Amino acid sequence: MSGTDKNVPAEQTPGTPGAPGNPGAPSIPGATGTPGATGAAGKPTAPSAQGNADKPGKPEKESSASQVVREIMSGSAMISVLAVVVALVIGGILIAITDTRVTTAFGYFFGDPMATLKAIWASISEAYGALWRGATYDPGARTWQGRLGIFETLTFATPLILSGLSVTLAFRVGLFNIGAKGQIILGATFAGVVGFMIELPPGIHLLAVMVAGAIGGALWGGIAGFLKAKTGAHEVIVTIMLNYIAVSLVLYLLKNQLRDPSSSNPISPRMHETAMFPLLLGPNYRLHAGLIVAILAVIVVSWLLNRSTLGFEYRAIGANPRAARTAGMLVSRGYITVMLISGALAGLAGVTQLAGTEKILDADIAGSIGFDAITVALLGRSKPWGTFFAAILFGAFKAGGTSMAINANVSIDIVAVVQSLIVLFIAAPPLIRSIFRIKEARSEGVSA
Amino acid sequence: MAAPNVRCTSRDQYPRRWAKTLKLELRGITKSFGTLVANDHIDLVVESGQIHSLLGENGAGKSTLMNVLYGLYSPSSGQILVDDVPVNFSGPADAMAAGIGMVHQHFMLVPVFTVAENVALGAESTSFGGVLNLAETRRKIREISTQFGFDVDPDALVEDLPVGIQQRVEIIKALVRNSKILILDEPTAVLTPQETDELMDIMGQLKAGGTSIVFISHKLREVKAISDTITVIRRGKVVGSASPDASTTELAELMVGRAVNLTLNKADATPGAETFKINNLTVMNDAGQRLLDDVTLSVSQGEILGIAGVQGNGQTELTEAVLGLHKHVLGSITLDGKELVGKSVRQVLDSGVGFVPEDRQDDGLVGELSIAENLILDLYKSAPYSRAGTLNRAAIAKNAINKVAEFDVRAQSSQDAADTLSGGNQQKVVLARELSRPLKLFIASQPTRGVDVGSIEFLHKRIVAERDAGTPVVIVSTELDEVLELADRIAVLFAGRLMGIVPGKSSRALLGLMMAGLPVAEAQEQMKSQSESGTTEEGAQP
Amino acid sequence: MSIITKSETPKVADAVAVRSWKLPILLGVLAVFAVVVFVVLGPSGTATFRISQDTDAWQVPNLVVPAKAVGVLVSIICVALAYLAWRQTRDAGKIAKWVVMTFAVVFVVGMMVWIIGGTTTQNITLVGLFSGAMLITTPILFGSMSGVLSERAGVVNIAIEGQLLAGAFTAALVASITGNAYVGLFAAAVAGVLVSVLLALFSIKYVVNQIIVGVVLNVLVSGLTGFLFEKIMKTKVDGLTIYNQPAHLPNISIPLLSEIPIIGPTLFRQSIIGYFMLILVVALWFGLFRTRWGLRVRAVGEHPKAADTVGINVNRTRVLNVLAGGAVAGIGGAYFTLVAVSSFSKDMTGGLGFIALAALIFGRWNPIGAALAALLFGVAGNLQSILSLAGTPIDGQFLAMLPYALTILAVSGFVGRALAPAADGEPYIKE
Amino acid sequence: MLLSTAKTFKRGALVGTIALSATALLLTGCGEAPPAAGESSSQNPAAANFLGCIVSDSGGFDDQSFNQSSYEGLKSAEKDLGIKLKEAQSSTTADFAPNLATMASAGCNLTVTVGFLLAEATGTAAKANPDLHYAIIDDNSIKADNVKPIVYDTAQAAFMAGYVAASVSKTGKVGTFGGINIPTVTIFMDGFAQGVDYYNTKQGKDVKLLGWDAKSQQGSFANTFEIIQEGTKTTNNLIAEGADVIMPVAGPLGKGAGDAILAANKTGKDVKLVWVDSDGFLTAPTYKEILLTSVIKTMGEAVEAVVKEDLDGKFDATPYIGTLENGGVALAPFHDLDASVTADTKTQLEEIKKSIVDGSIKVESAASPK
Repeated sequence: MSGTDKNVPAEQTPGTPGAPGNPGAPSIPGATGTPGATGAAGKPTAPSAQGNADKPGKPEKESSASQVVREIMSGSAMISVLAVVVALVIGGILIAITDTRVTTAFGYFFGDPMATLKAIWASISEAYGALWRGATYDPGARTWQGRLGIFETLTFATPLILSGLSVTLAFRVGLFNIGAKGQIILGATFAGVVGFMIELPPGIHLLAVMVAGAIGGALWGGIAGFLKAKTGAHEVIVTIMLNYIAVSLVLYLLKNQLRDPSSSNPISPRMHETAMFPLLLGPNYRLHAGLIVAILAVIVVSWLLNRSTLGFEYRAIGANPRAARTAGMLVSRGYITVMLISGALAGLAGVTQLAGTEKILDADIAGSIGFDAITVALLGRSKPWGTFFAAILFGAFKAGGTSMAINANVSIDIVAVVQSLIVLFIAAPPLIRSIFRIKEARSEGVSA
Repeated sequence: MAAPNVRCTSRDQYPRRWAKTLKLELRGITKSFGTLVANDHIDLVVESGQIHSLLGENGAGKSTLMNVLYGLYSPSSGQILVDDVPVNFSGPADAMAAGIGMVHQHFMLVPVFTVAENVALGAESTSFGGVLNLAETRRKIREISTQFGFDVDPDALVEDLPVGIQQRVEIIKALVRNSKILILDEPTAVLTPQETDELMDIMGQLKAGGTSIVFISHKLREVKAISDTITVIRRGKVVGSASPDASTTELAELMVGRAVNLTLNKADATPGAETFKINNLTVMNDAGQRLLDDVTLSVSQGEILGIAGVQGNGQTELTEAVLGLHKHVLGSITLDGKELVGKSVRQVLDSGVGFVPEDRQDDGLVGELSIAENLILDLYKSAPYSRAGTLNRAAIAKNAINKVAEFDVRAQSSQDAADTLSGGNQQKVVLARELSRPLKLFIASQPTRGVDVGSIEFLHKRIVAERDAGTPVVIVSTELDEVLELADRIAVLFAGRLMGIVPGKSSRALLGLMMAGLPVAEAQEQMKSQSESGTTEEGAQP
Repeated sequence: MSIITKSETPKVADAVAVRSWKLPILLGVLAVFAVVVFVVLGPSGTATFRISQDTDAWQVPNLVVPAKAVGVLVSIICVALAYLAWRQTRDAGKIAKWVVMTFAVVFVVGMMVWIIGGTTTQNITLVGLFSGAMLITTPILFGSMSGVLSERAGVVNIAIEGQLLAGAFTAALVASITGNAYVGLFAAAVAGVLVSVLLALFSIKYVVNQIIVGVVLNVLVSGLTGFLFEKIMKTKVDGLTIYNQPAHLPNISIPLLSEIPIIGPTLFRQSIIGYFMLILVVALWFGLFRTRWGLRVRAVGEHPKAADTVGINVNRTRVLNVLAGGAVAGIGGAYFTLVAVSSFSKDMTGGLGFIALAALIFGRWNPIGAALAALLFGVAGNLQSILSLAGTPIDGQFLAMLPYALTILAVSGFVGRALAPAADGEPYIKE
Repeated sequence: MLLSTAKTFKRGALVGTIALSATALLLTGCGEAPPAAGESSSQNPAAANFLGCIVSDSGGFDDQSFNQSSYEGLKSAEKDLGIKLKEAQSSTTADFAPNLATMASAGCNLTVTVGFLLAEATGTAAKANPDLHYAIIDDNSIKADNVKPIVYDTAQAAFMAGYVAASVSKTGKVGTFGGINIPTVTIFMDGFAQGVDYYNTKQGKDVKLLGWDAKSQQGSFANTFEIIQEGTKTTNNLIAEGADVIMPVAGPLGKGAGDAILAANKTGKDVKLVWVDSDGFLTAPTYKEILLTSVIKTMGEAVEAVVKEDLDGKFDATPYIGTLENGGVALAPFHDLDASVTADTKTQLEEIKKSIVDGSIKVESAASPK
């Protein structure tokens, strides 16, 4: 919402705090999604009708080289990179000041100041070094799997891509899908039922598992979409509540109908081999064909949003549901279908977890993917390919974070800190600009 | 939590409300937003106890100027003087403390608050510990109501009050705050002619009591009727001042900046078959209240039916019901004999209805989408713009180029977002879209609201051209002038009921009475008796 | 004036033609449920409600009711009320409030008797139910008051969970270091405020979507407390985790009041946080609806522009309210580590912040309503635990779903329409 | 508390991070640099190359339960044997496999995995790395040459705890609750229930057990091992129902139970706590005054033993089953509450232990390791 037209005095128009200077630049995530604009109140404080006439055209463009440089510097890509940098720096500070070597060395700071600096350097470089090696390539690792962490990165990224797309798609229709977690759980549960309770020939089985997972997720997402469309129930609240209900539901099922009969533990039997994604790089790596599904999903969602009439409806509904309704679009149907598709994508993320890496269903199948999906979608600026790369970055954080936790003894929680900081900074370009003293490409009336 | 910069009007000043008058002066006020200069070195003097009108087109910068004066915007440069003393307003609180009050065009009332709460807000009487003492506020409201003959219940919820009363509440708000300079921003936009006259009366009383008034309007007739001085603003600059005796044409030219043709040249209608019929139409909201009550009318091919009425008397519901936007609809709406009630919006549009919604920003355009995309907003499913669920970008772009040229939409590129356009150009985009296919019915609500005069002429011509092409046209406007200008017949709605349908050349006074709730027969009766007794009201001249 | 005053408002009409069948259908379904479950599947024997604890000075005898008979009675009343609701909808277009209220109360009584009658022990301590519920209710309630404060001023607060968690962590850390629980309590409030500072900075200054900021802040606080927990709190000195052994806030019994059956042990044998909570609810209600401050806050949340034009600084009001909300939620977080248990653990708020959000909505942004909703959710949560002790055939997971399902019903309009402040979530930007 | 704080200030280790006070920083900053010291020499050169690793389940190493005990076992192996150590905490199921993979690539000679939830991941990792050794706590499902299962017949010790609990109960009600209804939890509750029954039969009493029905295998569960206050809540309810000896089998929630009992005893009750997994008197000294006894699983010792065997080249994959007989499970001493247990009861407990060891008392739980 951050700065789209509606709440800004009309005269202010070109470039608002949320929309970075670059004319073609995507507005920030919230701006594209405008969940709030369609939310509780739904009535933007309309600027005076009179004021609108004042809206000017765009100012003329400079053509000097410095202008180009400034545009790049203030563009969204640069903001993203700088946001990552700032977040990593803050993470590094946290790592350093909680490292006993640093605090010990600081104990005699005036006796040997270099020792403190050395300790800080050692602490941060060890941590981030382990992070980097874990996420990409570690020549010192004993196993092949450890050596090429990049494939672990992709493995972690797979469900993040799918669930990130789920959030992204809903965003574009103005819905804030916080329910990826529940949809992943339901998707995995449905997939599990087909995957370990039914026997089917290879190929067909996996396909059936995927379809079942998509249906499970779609069902859970659809509830939120249906309630939003028919009763106006705010999807944020409904999806949060559905997350909790999903956890309880799957726990109940795992204790009863879905429990592995040979065990008294609340976990399911193992998936049949025919129901699982083939490993892409042999048994040494966990990377599985789910990644291909995820990439296909990116392509499909990208087409859907940008090239299809359905996507056109979605974008129109997301930006201005009332105008969409007046233009003959069925807004409520849009809400329902988008939540079905969004849920199905999250459900597929559940499938890649279950049939790709975990093989056994338990109540924890969604892990932190559900919430990571939101940050991934935000970092990806609600664009399919943006989401794809954001998911890979977060996959790298995850893969590297494991290595950092074990090899540098830095709690993986720091990754959550860094990730959330990245999203905060990206959402507030003026903050990053002020940190780096970047001037905006175009003069504009910002300041609130 | 009390914001420290709020200075509540102290009670001992209150009796002296009329004791003193204030003079207001603006020197070289400039206000720019980024590259846009909304106000350019504006000088203005409002003598104490005078009504000073600020005349200008929509978007000329009048509201911006008044927001500067009221402390809502801080000027980029220039100075404000109250009684020759320079003042510096950091917020409305300062302006109020200096004795300036404002009645905004869009009322600044909290709908879920009572009248008393709204009046108290920001200038609360409190007892110990910040506990509200609304009794004191109620007393003040009653006092002012008595003085001016307002009938305002301090305990009514504002959202339940008609707009006319809400405006009174706004005036009370300003008076309670001891305002000696009152800014009225387009106050007549929501009033019937009779209510407008009453407002003029009140303004007269206030002036007599010593209050200076800044009256902002683009309606020449009103400005001429009430002002002591008139200042005309165009494109952010003062272009001249005039006395109330100046002719309407002079003022109009000053305001628009060129010779304008105030009357539309249109041929008389040649109505054909009555293809669009509304029978006993009733529209209800979810709570079961009748927003439109048993309305029956019909429109012929090649005819413009104007629908007049004060805002909020069922016009919106009427047009939206035709489009299929309302859930609870009784009665029938037929087009070429086909029933429209119960059809989806898509089906209604597909049956040949062109629709221009009342609020183009909320309902007519998707601001974030490009102009090209907005030009196919309700055509995207039909050839050539899409095939098999896939958009045809080339066709969309080509259409945009054609339409932008045809309707003279001033944009850098048709790929720009629609909300980068000015109001007039946005309206052109909506009309270009709706008029670009074969129509069996054309409905336009407030087709020229917020549009500059140049564009108004153009848009009016397009609408008449559509009529002349044989399409039944329905125009809804709260601007009586516009209805009088365009319509071949005029229907008047009040409180959701049809007061009657009269010829397009009917008198303003008759329409005013109907807009105030008199059925056509009674209104004509009253007109007759008034002309007999010779007390023709000021607003009665057409 | 004459014309205006004599004119009718457009909103005159009768309400016959538009009816919502949502409620009658819901009541009908519940009535059928009552017949099937309470009567057909109803337990035989009795259900015992114990009102006093054995340590209470003033003993009230137990309430013993025949389960089947109550089931039959409840079903009859429910069916009758559902029929009445149907008729009222048909004839008048809406249902009298008392019908729904009575239905709800009777149904809940029937449900309780049915559940208790169905357990192996067939009895339940009401005082245990309510006083135990406070353990859950207290943090929910503080969280929802934080929500009331910020959302009434127009800032959506999804970060309640983060505020609670920050409060819990800081209280534990500071109370451990200083050895003084009250210092810990103060520090918790500060921690909550710090989360709010971020919320205010990003959502008000940088106008980032408020929901996004809230969601991200929750992740941030969870990560930060988790990280610091690993790095600092787990440090052992002489075998003791000295940074995670907070001093405790003592319980203070109020003489006489604490002896009132059920209410006494529930409300008047609490720590200072509990008493602060009681005061807070009343004070917030009074403040919002009876004082200048409240009038202004509500105006800012409903129509910020209107507030601005009468000289109220909208964004400052919002910032201050969000900060105050943070302090309140921080104190609520301190309850975890200074009262409920004696140490911090990762993510120990366990989603209660989100339930607080639900309570806020369920209670319609009204402090009293939100407090009652918090109590309801607390009781539902504790009921699950008590029933599993009493040996109920109902799976605990279904009881665990109850608050969430209720919330969904509430926001869907089945349980009355929840109307947020009109400008909730809308940033206010002025030039 | 203030004293210990002062001590830490001197230590200077964490001060900078916590206090963040400029003065404190300045003061500590004036210390002297330590002489550059070499690596501390290890006792055993082979051990110095031995990498012992541990992966927790979602409970974390501070769960005051099996994760913690196992972790401490490995810690003491580090101290006593001079091996090197790597640790990884899992916060979700999805962390197991990557954590194990990272351990393997770091070259862990022996990786201890804690909890049955890790069985799948441990099995996979063991198969992928046949040259590395694994030990898994509380799971006996993996059959592989390089995986040593470590399981406990906890019901035996819990039986004794049930007996003694019943004997000290004044209200005639004792209680228990679990974290989640899983075998490693219910095995405690089964044994406890049978101990209470045995007491009733032997002594002709009617002590009731709240929170667990061994027949239906249903009972009171907090449905979490993480949210401590759920333990407080459940314990409050048990106390309200009249239980005066309570055994929480829920890891960290035991702390919540202890807090609830301390609070209840302040209002005049006399409730006692039975700790599980480790001797609570040592691991949770806060609750000394209410701690009746503990049902001990000697995981720390077992882990250290496995490390030692492996270090000595004697690793074998035969499951280790801890019993009363081999001391793998035990009832802890009564410590401060020794006086509350009669001498008779103590004698009877000795007899019970013998009978269980020689098989004349059969303690049966569906969850007992086979």
